[in-house]
Amino acid sequence: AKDKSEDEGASPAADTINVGALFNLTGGQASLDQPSYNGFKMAADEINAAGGINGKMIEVKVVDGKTDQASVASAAKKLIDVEKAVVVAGLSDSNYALAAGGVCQSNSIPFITSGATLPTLPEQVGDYAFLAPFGDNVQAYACADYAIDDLKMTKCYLLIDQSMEFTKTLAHFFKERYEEKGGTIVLTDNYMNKDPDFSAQIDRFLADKGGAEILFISGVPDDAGVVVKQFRDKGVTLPIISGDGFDTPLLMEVAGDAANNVYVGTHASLENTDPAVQKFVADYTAVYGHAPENAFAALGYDTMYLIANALKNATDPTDPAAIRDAIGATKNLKGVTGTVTYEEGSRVPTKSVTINKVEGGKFVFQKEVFL
Amino acid sequence: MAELLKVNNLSMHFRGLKAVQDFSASLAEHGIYGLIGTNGAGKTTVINMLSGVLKPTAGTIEFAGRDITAMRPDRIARLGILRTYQNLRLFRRMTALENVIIGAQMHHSYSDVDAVLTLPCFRVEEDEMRRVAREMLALMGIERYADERANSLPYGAQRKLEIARILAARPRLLLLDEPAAGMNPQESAELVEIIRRIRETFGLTILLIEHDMKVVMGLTEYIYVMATGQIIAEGKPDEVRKDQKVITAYLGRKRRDA
Amino acid sequence: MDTLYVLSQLVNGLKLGSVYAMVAIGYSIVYGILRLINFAHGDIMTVAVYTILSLVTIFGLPLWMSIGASVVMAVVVGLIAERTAYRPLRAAGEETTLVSSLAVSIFLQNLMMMIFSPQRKAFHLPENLTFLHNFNGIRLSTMNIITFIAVIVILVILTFVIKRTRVGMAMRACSDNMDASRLMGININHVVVIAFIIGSSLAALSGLMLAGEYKTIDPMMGFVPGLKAFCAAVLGGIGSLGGAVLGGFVLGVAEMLFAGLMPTEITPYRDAFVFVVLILVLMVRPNGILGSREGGRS
Amino acid sequence: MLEVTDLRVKYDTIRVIHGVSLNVREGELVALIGANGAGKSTILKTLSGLLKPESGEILFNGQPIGGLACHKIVQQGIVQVPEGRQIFSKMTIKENLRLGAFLEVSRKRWEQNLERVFTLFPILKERYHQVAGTMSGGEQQMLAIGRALLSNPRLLLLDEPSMGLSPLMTEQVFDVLRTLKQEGITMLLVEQNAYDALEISDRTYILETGTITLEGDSRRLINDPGVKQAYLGGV
Amino acid sequence: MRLRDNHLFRLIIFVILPLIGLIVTSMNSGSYYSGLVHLFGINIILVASLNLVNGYSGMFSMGHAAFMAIGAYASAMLTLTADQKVFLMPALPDWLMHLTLPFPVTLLVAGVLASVTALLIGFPVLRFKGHYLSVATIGLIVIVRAVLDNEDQITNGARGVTGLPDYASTGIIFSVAILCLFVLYRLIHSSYGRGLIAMRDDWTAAQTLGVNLTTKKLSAFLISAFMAGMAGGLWGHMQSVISGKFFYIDTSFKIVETSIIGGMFSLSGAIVGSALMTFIPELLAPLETGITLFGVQLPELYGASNMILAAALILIIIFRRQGIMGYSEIITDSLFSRETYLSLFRPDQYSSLAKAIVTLPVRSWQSLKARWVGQKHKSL
Ligand SMILES: Nc1ncnc2c1ncn2[C@@H]1O[C@H](COP(=O)(O)OP(=O)(O)OP(=O)(O)O)[C@@H](O)[C@H]1O
Ligand SMILES: Nc1ncnc2c1ncn2[C@@H]1O[C@H](COP(=O)(O)OP(=O)(O)OP(=O)(O)O)[C@@H](O)[C@H]1O
Ligand SMILES: [Mg+2]
Ligand SMILES: [Mg+2]
Repeated sequence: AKDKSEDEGASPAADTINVGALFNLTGGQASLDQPSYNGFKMAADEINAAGGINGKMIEVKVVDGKTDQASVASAAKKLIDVEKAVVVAGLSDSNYALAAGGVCQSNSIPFITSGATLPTLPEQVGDYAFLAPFGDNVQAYACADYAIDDLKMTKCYLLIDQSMEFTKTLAHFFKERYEEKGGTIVLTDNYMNKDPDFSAQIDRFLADKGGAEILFISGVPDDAGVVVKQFRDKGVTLPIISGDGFDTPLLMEVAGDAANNVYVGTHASLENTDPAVQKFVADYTAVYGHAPENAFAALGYDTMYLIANALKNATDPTDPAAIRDAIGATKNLKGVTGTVTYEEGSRVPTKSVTINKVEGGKFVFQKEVFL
Repeated sequence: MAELLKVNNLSMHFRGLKAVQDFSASLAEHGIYGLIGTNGAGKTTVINMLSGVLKPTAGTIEFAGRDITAMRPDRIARLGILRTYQNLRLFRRMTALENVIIGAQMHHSYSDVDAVLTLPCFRVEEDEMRRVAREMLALMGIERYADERANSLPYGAQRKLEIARILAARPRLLLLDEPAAGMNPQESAELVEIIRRIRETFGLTILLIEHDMKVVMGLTEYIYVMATGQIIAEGKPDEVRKDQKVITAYLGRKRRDA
Repeated sequence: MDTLYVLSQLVNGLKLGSVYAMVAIGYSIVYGILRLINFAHGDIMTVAVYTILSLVTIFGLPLWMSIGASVVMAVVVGLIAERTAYRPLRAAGEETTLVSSLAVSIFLQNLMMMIFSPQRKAFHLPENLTFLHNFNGIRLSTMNIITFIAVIVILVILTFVIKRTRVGMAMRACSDNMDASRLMGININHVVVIAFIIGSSLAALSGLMLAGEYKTIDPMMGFVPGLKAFCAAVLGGIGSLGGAVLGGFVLGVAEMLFAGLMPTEITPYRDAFVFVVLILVLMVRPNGILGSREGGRS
Repeated sequence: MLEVTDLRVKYDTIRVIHGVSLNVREGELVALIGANGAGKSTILKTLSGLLKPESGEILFNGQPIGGLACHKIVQQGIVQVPEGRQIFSKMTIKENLRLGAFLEVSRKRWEQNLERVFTLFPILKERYHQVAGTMSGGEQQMLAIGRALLSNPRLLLLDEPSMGLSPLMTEQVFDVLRTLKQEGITMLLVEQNAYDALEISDRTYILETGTITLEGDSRRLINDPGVKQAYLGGV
Repeated sequence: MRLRDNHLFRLIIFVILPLIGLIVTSMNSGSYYSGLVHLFGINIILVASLNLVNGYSGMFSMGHAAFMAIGAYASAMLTLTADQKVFLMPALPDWLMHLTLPFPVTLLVAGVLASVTALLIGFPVLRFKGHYLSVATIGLIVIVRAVLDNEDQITNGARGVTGLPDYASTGIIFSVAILCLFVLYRLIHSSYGRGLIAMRDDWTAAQTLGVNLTTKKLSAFLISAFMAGMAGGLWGHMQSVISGKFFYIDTSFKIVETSIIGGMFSLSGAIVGSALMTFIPELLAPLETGITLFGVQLPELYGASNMILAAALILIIIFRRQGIMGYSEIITDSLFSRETYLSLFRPDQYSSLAKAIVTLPVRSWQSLKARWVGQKHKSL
């Protein structure tokens, strides 16, 4: 009896393509993954409204990973096994993306992480894994280049959130590039995620005689506003630069004017006047009742288009291997967060990095950095 | 009779309070001794020290020629000094039988590996312990409670269970802290019989704390009387009973004891 | 390293410690009586903070009114939890209630997330509370000072209540022996309800202070401080309010001194260090810093 | 004053009191004796509200109190000296006594009562600030009795008050009970020391495995050969 | 006759059904369902071993995840290839770098290392009582996590270790689980376990009956850590990715929670609890992706299943205060007895089983009603 119903289900299924969405919709990661999923779903609706993929509708199958490793792994299995997804996407944290990617790899299903930026992720997981955003190395390099080439500041103070893989990797690459280009890191200090108080670090910074000209803070949204505010409160007016972790309205909401003179290297500028970006912002606001929460919404959105593009170009949109090849062959796909191209053999896209600066309580577009 | 336990000038002080002061006693093998005294005289404290639960402030304890003064309670127990508690201390969530098996298993010889591998020696010994435990329950007349949880037993039965539990551990010296408390005269008369029988069958030495004079006088051969931490009198039951100090401090005049 | 630097780290530690102490004191009021490891305590703080935020930003209520409302809200939530999840289990033992408190915590976290979205939100205190005072280079905000004083004042008041008043006497009696308390004519349910009212109101206040310190709030914000409060209460000695406060301060100061005085290569070990300190302290005093030997004898 | 009709009580699934009826009149001292496990403590616990009756009626001064919350029952003046003492072991003697008078508000009355308890049990005064849990068994028993006296009971339920007390002290406690009786306090006494119980009480109930088997005037029962045989150690 | 006392019923529930389930999943390994079954197996090991400490010995540890972590990293170190290790754990000494052992051996090593950790922490910590011990064990998790996150050269830091080979087959997981259960069962039902329980109920009395508290506590802690270490090894090879984040406080609490729900004082409790906490969340998950109920499309509500689960846990624990299994073991009394198997050939067993099953709803309704009425009566 069971087989029959599956067979019946198969005939409409012929007109749909199941795309697995694996996001941590609850738990600690939800603040990144929910917007991401929203963008992802919105893009799918747009594509379907526009006629789908060669007449076939995309059906987004979502499972909550609950910010829990076991749940993420079993969610990935469920998407592949039960929901019959031909491609799985999602997640904004490398640890979880690695867990999900591993499952997809061993089932030979393409996996695209919409938000994790660990550049070695595809390498670690295998040939079915892709990054939709740029790697941490790229954004860190872009920040280092910008600090030295554009701001002409060669002495830097480095503050690292030690509780996360992302912030540590970012700082690692920043330092690598910065020193390579002749800059010096005068002092390195640490904190832990959600520290309420940075007095110790600030006091140490103030006591330091290295003469830093700029501060690179490798942190995440949780702390962005607080740390900036406290540095400013203690009279540090030097420019501060950071990666996409600081690309959050909280920076201005919490720090207020203190956030001025902060540079953020990120995926996109929502203030970008590019019509595609503005359309995305307007549509998102229309659908969800508020503007995109952060850049991860745009990343989710772009990831769906990346998948759609691959499905269109694949020799057989029901064959995971063909889809994988099609994703790997993506060239110059323009999206909200930049233009995606996978170079031959690389499954991390080359994407430009946007440098924004906070001025008057707003992110102001400075430069698009191509590496 | 050989001397089994020798206590020299034992003292126990709690901060300023001298709960026991210079307690000396000597117990011969196979004797039944009584330890009586006013409330708060320090009797339980003496037993606590003998069983290793409290470390004495001063003094020494010698058991069968060995100094056991600062020994850990479990080692003292293995030497054969076993005790009951005034405020019952049963393993509440175990059945009565299991409580007794805990006592019986003190001298078991199979190792934990034998148990995991379920070797025959494990089976045989387990059965043996069970049998011993049942026997002890029967001896105390509470075998009908064998499979009931210890804390649902009536108070008197719980007292008897405590005795059964330590009997199973093959004691040489029994320290009984008010075993007849909470029993009616009929029952404590039975208890006297049981204790007497126990001593005869197992050849034990017994030190008994008790406020029920019928029990004390009916059972003991030699009595120490304490008040406020010190021994105020000692001797044969008949001597002690007539001792004026004991009467005023402890017995009272109106008693119709045995 | 100059003394001023060390001193300022110490002050930072006290600052952080007073927030921990504030959470811990509310925590241990209930904990002391019921031995309930109330993992939901932190989440009640979250509820209170979101109440303040929504009242201020959506309804434009003045801060002090919203704080009042948040206290009421926290008490209501605390009492509902008590009635539905803790009271039916009162006789069941500590471990069992641990499950229900974890469940309440998960419930509240997810509820908050549904209502307010998982996004972190900025939380602003008025200028006059965040104003920074400079004492010879050591900076403290008005709120820091208020928190510190509040901890001390609340500690003194609660200690008085517990040591000297009838209600306090009843609370201690309940924590010692529930059955005997009932036989003395104490209405245990009342006592527990009062404890929850005090505990939840303090949760609301400490939520405010915590949010003021972090300047952002999110639906999961309460869990870690709740856990730290538990550690502080245990470190200080179970059932002792002064101990809870002291425990909070010890945790805070240990954290900040380690972060401030150690070479940066090992500062990531800060949390580990705090627990090493905690274990060392307990080795010296197995019943907590101010804990008395548990009563009872053989 | 107290009317119990057809009381049944069970623990979980096992019923231990099978329809007990008894009454205590104003000013009376009634004894309840019986072998181990007969259910005496269970009855007292039910009267004071620690246990809920399965069925049956308990009237106190005509008011039903069966199944009421413990503190409501205590408020009406029913006070128990529980089996196993149930002192507050982490609190001092002083606090224990204070808790005994938890419902008694008048300061003067408390002081008077306290004086009396002190004359009865001087050790309590001596050790006023000692933690109760560290007291000896007998001292704890004195504390439990003293604590109950402080609450001005109208009906005092005593569960083996002499347990663990020295002969002299037992004697004194019974003297106290006599005085209390003269003062008009109603008492229900459970005692293993059947002889003393019979001697001091007006009436006695004998309980056997959850049912009352004999009831009557204590003077009469004390000479009853059956009772003698079973409860007085065959004296 | 109560249903759960029926030998045949027990045999079906505890032997035949699980066997069928295992055979089916092992034929189809790598799938979603077999993944869940594997998780279930690992949870059994974790919870049962925690029960030895928390239930039987009366200490209350909340630090099980720390031992898992150590086991997982240890076995990763011994199963990864040298190429992988050069990349992930560059600071490993040479001999370790090139050492690769068969999986069962690495599991044992994982267990041993976890035990060694338990020994180190156990000496100072096991003297603490009650919640003092709980807090100290929470501290252990924090310390272990700090080491894992910061010793980049050996653990690859917070990035974690990836590419653990997929060795955790149904066969090996359940062999380990059954072995652990068996060992625990034997220990608990021998003098060792009785000594533990005695210590739990009253440590003074236990001591004066010859129980050596120090060795008892320490050994229980070590055995439990050993099993948790093995479970950690299995876990790592099942997920293929490990990092400190996954062995943190929430993971530990979940194990504690499962143990209490199932019943800390029972090994079958560990099985029942694990089953519940592994499968129920998966069953609830579809609720939140917006199912269609009676033709109405419900909105997506993330977190709803968590809330329902939380409420369900509270209800369970109210109705079964000592956990679902309480102090009892359903399986053990009869599972190994001849009678159970003989009963297969006795038709009357079938009829009584059928009767029991038929009357099951009625009786459970009655007992439910009794509870509610009883409750009402109490709150009067
Ligand atoms: N841990 C302790 N701390 C302080 N005082 C204690 C402690 N243990 C016992 N005491 C005191 O020591 C004295 C002797 O107590 P002990 O229990 O030995 O008396 P006892 O002779 O057994 O009396 P009883 O017949 O009433 O049981 C008592 O006054 C008691 O208060
Ligand atoms: N908590 C309990 N759970 C189950 N059964 C119990 C419980 N407490 C007592 N019982 C049972 O109830 C019966 C009556 O006990 P109870 O304590 O009332 O007897 P008692 O007459 O006071 O005896 P004693 O003279 O020993 O104090 C006993 O058979 C006992 O086993
Ligand atoms: Mg004594
Ligand atoms: Mg009784």
